[in-house]
Amino acid sequence: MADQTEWQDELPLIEAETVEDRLAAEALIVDVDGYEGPLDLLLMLSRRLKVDLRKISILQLAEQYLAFIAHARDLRIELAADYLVMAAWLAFLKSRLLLPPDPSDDGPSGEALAAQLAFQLERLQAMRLAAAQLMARDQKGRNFFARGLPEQVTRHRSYRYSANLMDLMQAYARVRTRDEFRPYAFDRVDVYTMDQALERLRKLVGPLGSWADLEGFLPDGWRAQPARRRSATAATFAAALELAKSGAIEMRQSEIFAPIHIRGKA
Amino acid sequence: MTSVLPPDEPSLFAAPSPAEQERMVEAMLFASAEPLSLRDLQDRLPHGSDAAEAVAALRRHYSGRGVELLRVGEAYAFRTASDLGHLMAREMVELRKLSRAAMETLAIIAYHQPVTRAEIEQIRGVAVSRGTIDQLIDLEWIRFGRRRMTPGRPVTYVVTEPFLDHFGLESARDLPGLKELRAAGLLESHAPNDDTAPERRLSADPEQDDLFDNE
Amino acid sequence: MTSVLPPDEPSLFAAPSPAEQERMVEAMLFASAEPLSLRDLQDRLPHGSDAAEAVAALRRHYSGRGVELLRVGEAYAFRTASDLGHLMAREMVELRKLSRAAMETLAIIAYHQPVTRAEIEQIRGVAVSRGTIDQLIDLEWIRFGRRRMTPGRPVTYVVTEPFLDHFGLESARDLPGLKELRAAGLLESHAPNDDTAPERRLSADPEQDDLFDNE
Repeated sequence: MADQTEWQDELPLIEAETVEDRLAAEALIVDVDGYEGPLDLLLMLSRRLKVDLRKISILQLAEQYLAFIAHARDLRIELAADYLVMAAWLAFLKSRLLLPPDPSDDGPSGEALAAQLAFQLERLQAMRLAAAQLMARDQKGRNFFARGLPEQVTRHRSYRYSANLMDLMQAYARVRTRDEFRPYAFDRVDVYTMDQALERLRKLVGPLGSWADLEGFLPDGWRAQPARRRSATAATFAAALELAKSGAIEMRQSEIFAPIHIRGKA
Repeated sequence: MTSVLPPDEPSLFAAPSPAEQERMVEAMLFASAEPLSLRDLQDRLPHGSDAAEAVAALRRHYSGRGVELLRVGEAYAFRTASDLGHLMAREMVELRKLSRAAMETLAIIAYHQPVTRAEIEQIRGVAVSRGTIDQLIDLEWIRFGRRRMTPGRPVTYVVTEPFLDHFGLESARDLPGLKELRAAGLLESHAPNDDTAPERRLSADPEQDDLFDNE
Repeated sequence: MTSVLPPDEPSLFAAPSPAEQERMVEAMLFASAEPLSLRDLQDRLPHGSDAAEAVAALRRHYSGRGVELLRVGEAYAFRTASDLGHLMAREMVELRKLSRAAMETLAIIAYHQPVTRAEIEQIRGVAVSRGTIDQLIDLEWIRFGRRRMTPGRPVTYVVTEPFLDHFGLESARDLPGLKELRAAGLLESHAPNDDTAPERRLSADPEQDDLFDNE
């Protein structure tokens, strides 16, 4: 009971008598938004207890917090969820602290939880103090100054370009082949097609009458190299057969492996 | 890919005299508004010079003068003596006023570094707004440290050389009250002798456990 | 704010000691973004001080050091000692890759010189920016050749001696033609007909066709 009156004394505004006091009380309570969360509020409340944070009664603090929250709700002030979570947790902590420990419960003791909360408050307090000390230090641009007229270190930056001949040639090749681009196809370099041979033979055979060696009809540039020669020979032979079939030419061969002769039919 | 050719081609000649090296370091530090590291200095000194020795001599020479040679992390910078600040009213810059949240966040990072955002929130008891961290990064007072080797690999924050420079600190070890806070166990995550503590430190990563070990 | 009170703090009665005045002037000149006149200094010094005397003492103190107190018109400023100016310059050589546009433009000039900008654009199929040409001129890899004797008398570009040096060529004629490039596997695709002249000159002006004859 003594405790009760004591903490109510700590919050005299809640017990306000006059209208002005009442308004002031509401102003304070409404200022719950001014606190940076429940821990901040708890720290403020703990300061009102005017005791060393290390010796603080968490039970007493929990009661203050709960009273604060209850009062805020009476005034129908919207409280953020975390304030209510803290209230619920503190109510739980309070019951742990008040009831004898349950030997079957292996969770942390109420004392340990209270100690951790006290530690958190003390740590937050310490960080606030540290922030204040930091800001109270001499600061550059306020208490001490850097050279106002720094001399620029001139950087003579020379670029060496790493282009080499290969880059140059590749660039050129890229430019020159840009419009030659086509989808990939198997390139048959040394192949003389039957269509090519047909076209050539038609032109060359014509209406002339004398027999001529088929080899003589191989195109220029397709005689020397064996692969090319093979392809051109096969194509020209096939073309000759085709022309013979259509009756445009005649063909003859004296014996196996002997040269093949053709002549145009009139 | 940048190769810095020292202005004085490293020569076969002897290094300049200590007095001459001191002059050179003095010129370089005086010319720069930013702290220069020993390495920066060494790179620009003639071959065979000893930047550290020149700096030490210079610090002695300037001690007690209107301009002093301060150590800032691994670097050095000339700064006006702080007792003369009142004469520099014209040079004063408007310091951006930090919100309480930003000040506390900065202090928590400085004293607990490397520290994750979750740890900052745990200490402050409220969420850290994006803007707060952004503002401190923007001021170049904090930067990202190594990722914590815990699930999610959260990023950590550490303070920077410009932070040390701004607050006239030689290193993060010189933060006011650091020793006392540590002795009181207030840089830990749990109360001393607390049986609820699964681990003693905020950090679950033993490599990162040491304060201020990175840079 | 730490206020280290020097033994002789300016009081209402006495001016600071000469040494203290020197410190003050030293700090002010150091921090100021512009040279300060004696008058500026005098205005900012405590009552009863003598700026001229402090400046004179300071100039003596800095004489022969890495930084000197120079008189600039009617004002004073710290400057790097003139013999140490070389420390304020850093030679950096940075290796860079030429942009694709620049490389292609250069290649076209090398293969087709003398060539006009319009011709380069015709070959590349895209516009050639002024900057690309400027960069190549800047690198001294190309230069202006003779004007083409066609309407508008457009300038032509040719490659230079430094270009040949850099690419290790005796002359631009040594550049391999398309056929050779193809044979060397440098071309990604084959031309439909092998007979297109690789080194076909674009030049419409036979006089100018000769490489390197101009100048």
